[in-house]
Amino acid sequence: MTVSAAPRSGVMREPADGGRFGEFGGRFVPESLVPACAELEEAFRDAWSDPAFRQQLDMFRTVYAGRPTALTPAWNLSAELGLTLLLKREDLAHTGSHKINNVLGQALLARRMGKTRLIAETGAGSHGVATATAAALFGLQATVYMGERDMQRQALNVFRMELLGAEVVPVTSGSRTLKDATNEAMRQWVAAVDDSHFCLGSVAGPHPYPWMVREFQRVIGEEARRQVAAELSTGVPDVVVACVGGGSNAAGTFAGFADTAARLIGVEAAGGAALTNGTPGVVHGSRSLVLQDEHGQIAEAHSVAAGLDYPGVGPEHAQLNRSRRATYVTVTDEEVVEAVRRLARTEGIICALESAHAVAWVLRAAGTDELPRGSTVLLTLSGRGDKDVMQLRAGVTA
Amino acid sequence: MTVSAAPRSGVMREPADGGRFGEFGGRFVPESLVPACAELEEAFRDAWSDPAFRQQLDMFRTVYAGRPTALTPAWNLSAELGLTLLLKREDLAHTGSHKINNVLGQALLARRMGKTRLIAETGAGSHGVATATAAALFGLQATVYMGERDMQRQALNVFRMELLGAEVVPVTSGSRTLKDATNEAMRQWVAAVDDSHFCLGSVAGPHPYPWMVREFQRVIGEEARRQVAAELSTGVPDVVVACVGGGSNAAGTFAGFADTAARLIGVEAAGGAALTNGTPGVVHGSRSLVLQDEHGQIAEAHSVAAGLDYPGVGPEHAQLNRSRRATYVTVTDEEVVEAVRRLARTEGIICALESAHAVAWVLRAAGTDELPRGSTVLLTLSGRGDKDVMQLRAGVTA
Amino acid sequence: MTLRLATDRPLLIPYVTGGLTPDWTGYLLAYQDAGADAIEVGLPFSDPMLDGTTIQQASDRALQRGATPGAILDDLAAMRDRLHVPIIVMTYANLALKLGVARFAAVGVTGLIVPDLPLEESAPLEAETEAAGIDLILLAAPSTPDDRLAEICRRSRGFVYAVSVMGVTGERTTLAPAAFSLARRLKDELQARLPVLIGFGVSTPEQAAAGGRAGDGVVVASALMRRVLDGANPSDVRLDVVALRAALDGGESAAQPYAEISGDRR
Amino acid sequence: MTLRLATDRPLLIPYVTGGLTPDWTGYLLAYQDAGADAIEVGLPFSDPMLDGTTIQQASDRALQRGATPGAILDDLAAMRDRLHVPIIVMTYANLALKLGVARFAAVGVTGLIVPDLPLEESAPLEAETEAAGIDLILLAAPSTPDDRLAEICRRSRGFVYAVSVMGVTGERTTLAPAAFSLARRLKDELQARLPVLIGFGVSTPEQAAAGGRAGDGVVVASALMRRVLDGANPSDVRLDVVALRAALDGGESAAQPYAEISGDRR
Ligand SMILES: Cc1ncc(COP(=O)(O)O)c(C=O)c1O
Ligand SMILES: Cc1ncc(COP(=O)(O)O)c(C=O)c1O
Repeated sequence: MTVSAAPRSGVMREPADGGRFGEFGGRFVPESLVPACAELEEAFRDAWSDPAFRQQLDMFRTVYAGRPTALTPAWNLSAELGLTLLLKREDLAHTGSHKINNVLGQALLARRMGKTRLIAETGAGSHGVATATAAALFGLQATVYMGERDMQRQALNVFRMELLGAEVVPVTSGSRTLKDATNEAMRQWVAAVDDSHFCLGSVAGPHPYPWMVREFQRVIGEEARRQVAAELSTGVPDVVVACVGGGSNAAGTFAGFADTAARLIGVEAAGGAALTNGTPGVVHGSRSLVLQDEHGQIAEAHSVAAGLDYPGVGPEHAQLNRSRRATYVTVTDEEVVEAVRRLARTEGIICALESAHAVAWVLRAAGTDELPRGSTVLLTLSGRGDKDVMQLRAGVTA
Repeated sequence: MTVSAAPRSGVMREPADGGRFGEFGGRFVPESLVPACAELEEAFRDAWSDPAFRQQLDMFRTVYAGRPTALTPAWNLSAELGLTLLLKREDLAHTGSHKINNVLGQALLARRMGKTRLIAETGAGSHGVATATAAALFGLQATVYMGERDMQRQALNVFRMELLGAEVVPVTSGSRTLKDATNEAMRQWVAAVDDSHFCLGSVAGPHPYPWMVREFQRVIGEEARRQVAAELSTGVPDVVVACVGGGSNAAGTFAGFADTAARLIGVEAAGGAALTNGTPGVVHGSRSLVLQDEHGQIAEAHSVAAGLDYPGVGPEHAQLNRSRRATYVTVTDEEVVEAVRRLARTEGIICALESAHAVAWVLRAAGTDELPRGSTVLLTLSGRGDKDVMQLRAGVTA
Repeated sequence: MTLRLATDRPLLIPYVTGGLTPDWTGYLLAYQDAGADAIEVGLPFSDPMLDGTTIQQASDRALQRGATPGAILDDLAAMRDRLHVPIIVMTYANLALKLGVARFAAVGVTGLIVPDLPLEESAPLEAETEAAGIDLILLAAPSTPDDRLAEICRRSRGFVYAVSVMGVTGERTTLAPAAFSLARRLKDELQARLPVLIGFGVSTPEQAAAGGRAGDGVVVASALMRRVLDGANPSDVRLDVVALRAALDGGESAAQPYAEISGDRR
Repeated sequence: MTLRLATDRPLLIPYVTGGLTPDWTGYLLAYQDAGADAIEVGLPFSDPMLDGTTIQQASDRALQRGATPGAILDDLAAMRDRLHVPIIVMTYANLALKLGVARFAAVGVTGLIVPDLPLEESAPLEAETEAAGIDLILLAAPSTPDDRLAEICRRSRGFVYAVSVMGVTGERTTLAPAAFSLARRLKDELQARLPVLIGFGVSTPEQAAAGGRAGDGVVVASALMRRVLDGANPSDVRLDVVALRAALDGGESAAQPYAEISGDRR
């Protein structure tokens, strides 16, 4: 991996002052947290322009997390669908999803800032496991907040976090899912800003998180860009597609192709589609599109994929949607479960329910105007399905 | 990866005629299977000396399975133990263990031979999942035989295989574990040799399996050799260690270092230690060391790790043991569970129970004459622990 | 009609979650009657990021009862004639921005607190509230650096809300030392032109008295809401506010600013 | 004293799993009495790779009863005076190699079948058995190519065991066509100097008769063991062997070599 100094402006480069992406973004946090956010922004800015930091991060990505991840042509599915479908294999990254990219960056940064503890929220548990992992590696403590309902759905990930030495704290307020875990993590951060870094798991939250997390995830898109170029005569795919929960794997992927002619498609869960069904609002520290009722109360999301069960979305996606640089679509739980099966049977890859959203869209769109025959598609497979197997099995035998 | 033509003789090169490793090995199969074994030997010999086949295999290893896998220094554990411990990360390979290396090779070979179905035995399920995966990828049918007891212990892997389109057949004879599944797979192979390839999961079985599977796993050792050379000033580690069930990950690893001064250590489960407690015998098609009673009845093995729950071992290991080129030791279930925890907490890596056997030996031996302070150690982490998390959790909370 | 506060005694601003009980406006009258200088009314939000368990529970209960921001404001409008003390609405940015300032002004609200709207984000609302004659009260925290603190003093209206602790709302066994140093920085070093009210965790009369001495008064929320959640009716809670009032006014020994209360009720 | 077999009629070799029942040697007498030309005695092995469900079950049951190879051979030694037909031991390589040829010879065994010892592995045992006066009977399979088949004919002793099917032991509804072509290859093309016995799946008198016409006789195992597992005692099973004998000897119409039996009993 080469150390590239990102240009300061342009699509998917540095946000405008205050962390603004058009009218979205910002830093809507209690005054108590403003200094911590400012300190973090400063530290990130400093680290990100420090070649030594980048080299160190690259080293951990390579020798520890297994990057670069493979780019796998979906040979059989491509033939069946009349496409060229290329899979960016984040499922092969250590801990089983793209979440490790972000977490290694933040943990290194936290260490650089002298913090001794990571606080994190988690939905599916992928980000929690990744955080617990990085904490173990760097000798930091980790406290992970997880909705009680998600803890039941993803019991094995809870155990994995504990095995890694993290403390997992059940969150019993609100809908007892990711949004409530995020509230609780932020509350706890307020009380522990001195020694703790809030290791947020997606491109949401107050500035600098949406920008910083996207930059840490940019490696997906940059690697894919190079790998796709070697694979396709056109150099760039017609379509780049990724699932969107908070939007970090999509943002990291899109970042590698923002300056190309590739169409960027984000796929949301039908039951958690902030970009499709949301309205502007402020939650978890930034202004974005949010699922909310007419009074402004945040709605509960509902998805078979715990990692997409989130009523908000990263502010940069709201802006990419507004500016029409990216298009956002939804798929249903049924399509998603079917997509897991189809990919398993055709390519021998059991992907995460989250990632299967992107696959489901390709399955539906292939051969239509949305995705004509002969298209070339880069799809980010954000994670592996091991964590979901128990859930799928229960659903399938039920 | 470069295409290297292996020299025809030398330690861990081609076995003597008839697949003999000293007095071990051979082809103890019913006459019905002799032609199939001979055909397979021929086909393997032909493919393995065909650069096109090797290139194709390398391609799938790289773009599909995620090779080369990382070499990760165990920074924290090394410091705690006063060693340099380097981990060869087969846990990062697609499907979560080294088993995919072998299976990609055999599936490609089966396709080349015009077979349309893979038959496999599995213990932990890792090999079964890998086989189901390769079958899906190459459009082959897969039938996996699995002991009924193992199906209970590894229920999630059963579901994974089914999701991948494989048929999993419970084996209810004998101890209802791996050895019985192997018997059953061979029985079924007899009845289906024409269109089916028996995709054996370790370096056991009749000639050419022990040789062929070791060659397909050699990639572990060869990659590690190059990676270690870049990491250590001495070029070669003092000790190379891997767990031994049938012995394929150890054989593949050792093969990369057989011609060096490195000490080779294989770690068996105390309850399934054919090399330590076995006597010469014939089982599953070859002569090797076997756990058996005084009458020659094969004993049941007992290990917390389903993948090491096997009373036999690959014949080449029996010979490496006999010639003292490699040393074999045992660790207990308790040491193994503790090793999983220790590695998780220090390095953020949850490894398979099987792989933890190698870790457990390092933990015990470090600082003793067996493994003095300052030693450099290459340890093959054969797989990830996701499959074991349910079992560990049950054990830990019980 | 912006916030007008007494200047001759330590200020007491008790809090109530709007819509928490069917007769919730009864608490407003009780507070007024007990000597509140102003009343803070919370509009319950689904995701109260800066609130501890007590206010979270109060918000959840109100929402479960079907409370909506609009209905709460309507209730306030209906009370307008009977309330002489200023009403300050506290709610999170998402609700505040959605409702709009005109809506607050229309029901006679004279102050607004939005805890997740720091300086960087508050300018538009500052302008709107100013135009509508509402005071947008800004919060200062123990972690706020000096330059920022000065800016907060400059831009806040009505009073400066000094958050006593790095943490969320909720009762605490002692008033945090940070409260005293923050109040000192605001009053002594910055010579704040506005009253400095200490809030978050003021739980007992002793703590209120200490807060009143360190700053210009206190906001009391969780301690009262805990009582209401436990079943206290307006006249019960009135007595609590009377005790707070008395302590603030020096009617009671306040020798022990770090007084213990039994159990940590966070 | 190697295997001596009749040459004037189709041969019948019934099988029994040693130690299967407490009175298992009673089956030997019943077989002899019913006209067996030799008897195959299986030494049960924990991992019977080439056996179908019936023989697996028989082996498991014998092992569970505590049968050991040594005790079975002792039982045979005790029967020596009462048995006039040759006894052939069939077992897997691990047991055969462990026991050693001398042990078989000592109890009067005259033939040995080791199904997982193909030509590549059998030379040492061929030499040892030859020296001990025991016939090592080699197996041929439908998949065996011509050159190998010739080698098997050359090196086998006593008879050539023609495995009728690509599969494991076990009853089948018909005698596989492969049995006939294998027998033809052995007898017509290779002009085998030894008797060719067809085994694996010979389940009914009709199948036995067909096997006897195609080759020089049959080995019948699973069909008899199924009966024993179902509770048949020696005199019951004696009648089955009588029927097989009669069919082989042509005392019964054998017009239907592919006769159906009810249900697939594999
Ligand atoms: C595998 C996987 N993919 C995707 C997501 C969604 O996150 P994001 O939208 O930030 O990529 C998650 C969240 O847990 C996940 O586990
Ligand atoms: C992760 C893992 N390691 C090791 C083994 C043991 O196999 P071998 O000794 O052939 O490497 C298994 C078998 O299932 C396994 O799953």
